[in-house]
Amino acid sequence: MATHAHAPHAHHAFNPADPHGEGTGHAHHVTPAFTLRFILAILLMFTAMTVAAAQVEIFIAHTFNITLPLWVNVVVALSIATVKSVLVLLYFMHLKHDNPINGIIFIFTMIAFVIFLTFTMLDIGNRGAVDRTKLPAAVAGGSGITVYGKLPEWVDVSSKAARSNRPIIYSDKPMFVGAVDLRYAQIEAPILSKIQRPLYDARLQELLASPPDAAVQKSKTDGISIEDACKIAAFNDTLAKARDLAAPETRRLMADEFKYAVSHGGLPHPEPRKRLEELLGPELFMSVAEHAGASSHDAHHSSGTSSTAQSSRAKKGLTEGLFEKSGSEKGAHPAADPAH
Amino acid sequence: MTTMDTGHSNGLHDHHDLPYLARKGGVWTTVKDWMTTVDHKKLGIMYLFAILTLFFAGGVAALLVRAELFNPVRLVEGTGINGIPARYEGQMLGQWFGASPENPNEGNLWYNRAFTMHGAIMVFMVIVPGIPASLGNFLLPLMLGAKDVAFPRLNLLSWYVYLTGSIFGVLAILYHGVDTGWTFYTPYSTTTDAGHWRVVYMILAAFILGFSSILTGLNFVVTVHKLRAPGMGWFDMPLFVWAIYATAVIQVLATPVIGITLLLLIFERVFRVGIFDPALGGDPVLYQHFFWFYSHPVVYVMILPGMGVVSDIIAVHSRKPIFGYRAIAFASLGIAGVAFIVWGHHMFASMSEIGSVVFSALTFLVAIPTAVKIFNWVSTLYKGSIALTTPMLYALVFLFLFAIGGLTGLPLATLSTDLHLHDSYFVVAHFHYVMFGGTIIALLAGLHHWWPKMFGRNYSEPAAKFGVLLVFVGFNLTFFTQFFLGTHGMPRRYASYPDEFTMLHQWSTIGSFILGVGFFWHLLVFIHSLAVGERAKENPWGALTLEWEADSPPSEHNFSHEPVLKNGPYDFETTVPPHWNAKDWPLPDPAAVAANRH
Amino acid sequence: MANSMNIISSTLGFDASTWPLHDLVFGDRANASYAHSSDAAFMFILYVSILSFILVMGATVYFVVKYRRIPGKPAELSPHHNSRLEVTWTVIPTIVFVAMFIVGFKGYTDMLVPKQGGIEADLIAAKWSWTVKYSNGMSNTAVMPSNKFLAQPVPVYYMPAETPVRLKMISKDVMHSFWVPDFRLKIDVLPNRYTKFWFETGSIPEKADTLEFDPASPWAPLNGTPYVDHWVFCAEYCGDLHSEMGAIIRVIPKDKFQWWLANAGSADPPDIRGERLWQNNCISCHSIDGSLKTGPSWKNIWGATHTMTDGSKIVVDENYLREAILNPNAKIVAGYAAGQMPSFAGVLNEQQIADLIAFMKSSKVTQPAAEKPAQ
Amino acid sequence: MTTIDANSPAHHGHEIDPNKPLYQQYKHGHHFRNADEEFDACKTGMWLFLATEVLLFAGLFMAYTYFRFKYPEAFANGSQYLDWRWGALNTVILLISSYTAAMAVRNAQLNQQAKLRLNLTITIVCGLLFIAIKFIFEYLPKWSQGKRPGSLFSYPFTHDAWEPMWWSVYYSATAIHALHVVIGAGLLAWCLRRSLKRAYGPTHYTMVENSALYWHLVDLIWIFLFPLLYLVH
Repeated sequence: MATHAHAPHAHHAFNPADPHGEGTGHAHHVTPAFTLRFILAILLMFTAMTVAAAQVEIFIAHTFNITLPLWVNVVVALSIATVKSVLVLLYFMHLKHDNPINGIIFIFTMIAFVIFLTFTMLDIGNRGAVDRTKLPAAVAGGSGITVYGKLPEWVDVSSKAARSNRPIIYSDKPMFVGAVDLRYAQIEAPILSKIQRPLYDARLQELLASPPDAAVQKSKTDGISIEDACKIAAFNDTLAKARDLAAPETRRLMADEFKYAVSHGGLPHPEPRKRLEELLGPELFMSVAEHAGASSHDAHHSSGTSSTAQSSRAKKGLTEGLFEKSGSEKGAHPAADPAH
Repeated sequence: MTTMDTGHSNGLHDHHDLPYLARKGGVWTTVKDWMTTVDHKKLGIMYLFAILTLFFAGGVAALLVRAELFNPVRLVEGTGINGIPARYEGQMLGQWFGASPENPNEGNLWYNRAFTMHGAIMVFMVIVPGIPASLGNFLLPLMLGAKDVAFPRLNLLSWYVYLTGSIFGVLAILYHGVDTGWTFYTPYSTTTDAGHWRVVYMILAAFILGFSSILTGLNFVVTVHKLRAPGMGWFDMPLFVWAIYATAVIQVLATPVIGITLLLLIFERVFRVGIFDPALGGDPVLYQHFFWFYSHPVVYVMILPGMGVVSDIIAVHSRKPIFGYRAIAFASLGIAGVAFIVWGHHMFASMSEIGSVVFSALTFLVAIPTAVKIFNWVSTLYKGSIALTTPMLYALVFLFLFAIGGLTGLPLATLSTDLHLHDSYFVVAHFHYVMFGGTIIALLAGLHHWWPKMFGRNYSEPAAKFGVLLVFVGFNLTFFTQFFLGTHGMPRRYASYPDEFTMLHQWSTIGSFILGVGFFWHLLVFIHSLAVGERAKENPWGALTLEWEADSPPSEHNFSHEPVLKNGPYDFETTVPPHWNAKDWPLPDPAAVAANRH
Repeated sequence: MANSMNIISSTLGFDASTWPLHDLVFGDRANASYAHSSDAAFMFILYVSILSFILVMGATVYFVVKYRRIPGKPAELSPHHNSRLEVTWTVIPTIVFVAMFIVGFKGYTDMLVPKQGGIEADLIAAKWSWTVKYSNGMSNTAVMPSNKFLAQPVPVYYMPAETPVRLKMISKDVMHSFWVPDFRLKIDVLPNRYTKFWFETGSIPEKADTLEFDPASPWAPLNGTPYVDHWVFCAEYCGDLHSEMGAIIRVIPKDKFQWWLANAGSADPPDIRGERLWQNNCISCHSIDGSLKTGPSWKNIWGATHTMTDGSKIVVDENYLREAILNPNAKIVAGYAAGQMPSFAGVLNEQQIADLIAFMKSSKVTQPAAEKPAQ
Repeated sequence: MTTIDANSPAHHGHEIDPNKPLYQQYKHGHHFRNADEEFDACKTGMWLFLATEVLLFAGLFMAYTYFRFKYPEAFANGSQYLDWRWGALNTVILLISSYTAAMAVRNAQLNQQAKLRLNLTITIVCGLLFIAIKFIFEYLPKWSQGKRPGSLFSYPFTHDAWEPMWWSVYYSATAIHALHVVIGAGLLAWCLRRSLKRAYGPTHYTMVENSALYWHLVDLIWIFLFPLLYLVH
């Protein structure tokens, strides 16, 4: 056979131990025991730190009544976690002395991870971001033929506008400005727990009876009806009030439930029961209690038969079920109440 | 390409040098041998048969769908679903499976099951594993000059995982099939068929098949990194290997997400945890993000290996060094990278405005490397010595169909036009041109190209070429009409349609049956070849990549000595193909070649 | 750069309906103002695609024929790569793609931003039908389909011609997608949040079909009205009757639409129509369960005796109620402020006022629903 | 994972010499050039597998992020139902086990067979301890009080309508993590069993290395789950 071929591609000096010049990796680097112990110590220390940070926040919140914004807590906790994980990766998982390809694999994994989170939140964080009432074009419909600033003479906008029956809009406003469609959807049928519902109804009555200036102002700026503005206000007030009611309850429950549950086979504690009864008033409390007792299994999920006719009927049953559960005629949140 | 040793091909002193297809004793021994083999070649062959079988199953479902749409409406007086007197559609499928005035949905229900089965089988069981698991498994180590993939037993495990997944899928079909659509969109998929497990089986099938895909990809990445023949640098690899490598990277990085998605979907159905269920506070659009983060990259899992196959075939059959080797190689990696940031274009109709705009802009990025590849293939033909063999014909068919598929992708990436075309027959036609006209056609091309190597027998060229004709005509008749259906407003997944669409639908159905005949024809050609086909030469096409070095069919351990690379995969100008003499494949004047290089 | 963007964006006003191949691809039913820019974008892409396809395939066929294999003759020599060439065919497509993106983005903003004025309506999707609720509480009608592909009665949405229409859409069960091919727009209808869809109906051509109802039907007055129909499809797979989930947007002249809107749902009993009106107009100020709101509660209002601010007593009857609706500040019930309630003259017609009164007489108001918890 | 680890002398059909410890009899896969290359390949394969595991959990972190963003109240309340002390205890346990796992690899490299067994045992015990705490002191009481995911939720004293979503995320994430702890413990148990036969030593300890890597990943995930579920509020 013709073995004398000119071989432009085979320019590697061939080394049997390392045929690709990739290095066999320093696979057999032995990490000193001291390093491992030291890393463990640091990791435990960081664990203590992150716990302490959270406790400190709770402490100042309850004594000085200073509530830090939510993100502070998140950022602190996550940055500590990141440091810890990097230590584990470098020393426990030997990335520091390993064949670089393994590290590269992990980096690409992290990139994919970050892409997944950021791009998904990019969508979910911007729903209803186009505020239809704030665009200069809105009056005319569509973005029209928007002219930002001055056009050169030779661009004949008007005739094009005439031909395509679209308006000319002279604008310097940005295309996207923040808006609250998603919240309107919630306002139409506010999502409220058994405790929040009466608070909300009461508050809404008050507000509707005499709409506060803030609401009137909001209705003007957002171009919504005063009633909607009141609903938004009532919704926020309710959340705030429910939170205030919740805080002591929750802390108390958190402290009690574990030992009580273990000793009493998981019965809810009578103490918080009493306090909640005072809180809600007897009849509402009764409704809550029996509601909570209700079975959580929906008819359409009990194992049925395989016949298609039956299952299609089951489907209809499900649909109706959703209707019954739907929070309001608008049905913005079918089955809004989770205690079902 | 040539090895250190010479003329080893027929030395049968060691049982390792038997052809891998050779039977070891009786039937039971042979069956046991195949069921427990860790030989990448046998696994590749088993994958191939499983995939082709499932391909025919999915094809039958598709023909049912098309037959239904030929004339879907046979109105019968009866009682409508509201109990009021109404006409109901006793469709063909409905009548087969007992639609009645009391149960008028039946016809549509069976139609929905048919297209769901078609989609689920074709995507999860055929196209995704298609080329990598069958051709990839068989050829990758051979092309790298390795004895096997890096983790042979993992490879076997992956095969059995694939088998398990497919069995679950078949189970779902035996339970009358599911009607969720292959995308399992919530909340429909979590609420339909309430109280029956068949949907869970189907989801489970997809979940398990995902694992098989992960293990295969993992195996291939390590193989390419560690088991290249001595002297084979990254840019001495055949482009098929580059494509498989890019594919494997996507498989490893994207598939786990569908794993967790389907897991949560099963929780959703069984426990109603509510993460995707709006009734409980979840969000169906979140499900779409989860789903498409996998299912868009997986589109490139489907098409990249096809591109690799075509790159190799075009170079071999026009005897030209592939034009712009590095450009094609990097384009593969580029596509693999961009694949992860464009999934949102499946959701323009349900996503936030800003998200849509960003994803639309990013989506166009995919078109650039794709265009580059096409240009490179065409210019490889320039001044070639082109033989219109069956593989080459299929490669050219691929070029034709894939170009249409790619170009029709542009209006789907464009915001304003996509809002009209999304979920219409335009989309159906588009992805069939890419998935079918791309992947399946490339699989056929590769199958015909490497058939002599895999089974050691030749097929009848004229018969195969007739098959090409049938497939080409049938395919275009089936799917080109659907572009017009889409732009005129025919929605996807409809069991019936307004009268104005009748003509186009009927042409499409006729085409689909021609297509079916074409594939049946190919099946006959293959069976004929296996039965009475003449023995194949080691290197019928005069190719230079390492797999042609081995015998046809290859011996158990591929090469009796580890081959060492002497020249690149496409140096047709300087190298006489292995197993041939200079007079069979005359070379141009070396001086001119050297001049041409610089 | 900004200026060139400016020029591009301001030259995208094309009406593609007259361009070659347009009718072959889309038919001639394009409607709504943004449909034209969408079509223009598509045709632009189509022309570019056809051109490049011809180039690529032409070259392929030419090479295959010209350089077919001749046994015993090796391939001619040619460069293995050409950086300038490769850069060119990377850059040119990129530029074209950027242009496509801009065109699409422009059309997209047209589709997003609704025109003010016109009418608003709620659209409620459920398996397997679309319901449109108009601002006065009336909802759409349904007719047996003339087109044989629909087996169910198909909903018909009457819309006024040459008017912007804004739909606020929500689904009751699974995901649906509201698609009007003639408008080139589809928006998904989700179960957990509102999505919006707007369009501006076109004018009605001279030789349009005309409505023909059986003279006995309540719609008889509409006979002879010219109309234009647009198909509505559900584009998001939603189950058994997904393909049955069609509807018709029927555009009729404005005045006819006003008549229809006022008389829609006449089939229902008056108190039901009245309840709808109450829900849409009065509920925010008038309860029917006795709870206090801005205005007097309607609980047991029929035949009750109200004391006015001036001390006079009035028995609630049709005339008092009609006056209270049309001229609310003439008489103010004691304990309530004047000037709170707007006049509904011109908002509610006589028929609707009668319906409201019928509702006030009905058992719903005289024996109201369960008490709310004490507040 | 045993399939990634190519160690079974029988597989390569060559006789076992009782005088030599098992790890010295190990012959690397016939398709690799030398044991080093095989070890490297197996490790890279393991890292790729870990990549898939990370992205598997990416979905759960995504769900957490989204629903925390959507229902901040519910998540604030929800995390207050959890007792950070159990979380912290479990974190410490996992960190220690991670340390012993790393030590086990070291022992194998240095042929300290007794210590290898000891460290492997400690690691497994820690894993089981983690599971025990999780189920007995966290899942059991919460579940029995009706603090359950989604539609199963029946806790009477909710302060926010969306607390079921919090529990859905909590149970999905921790349960899948717990499953991984069990798998990891299983792998290490396999290592322990083989190490009784002195199967691992300086020249061959692939399985120990890979199992340890897997165990560290489980630890890594928990390092993030702990603050997100227990501390952030």
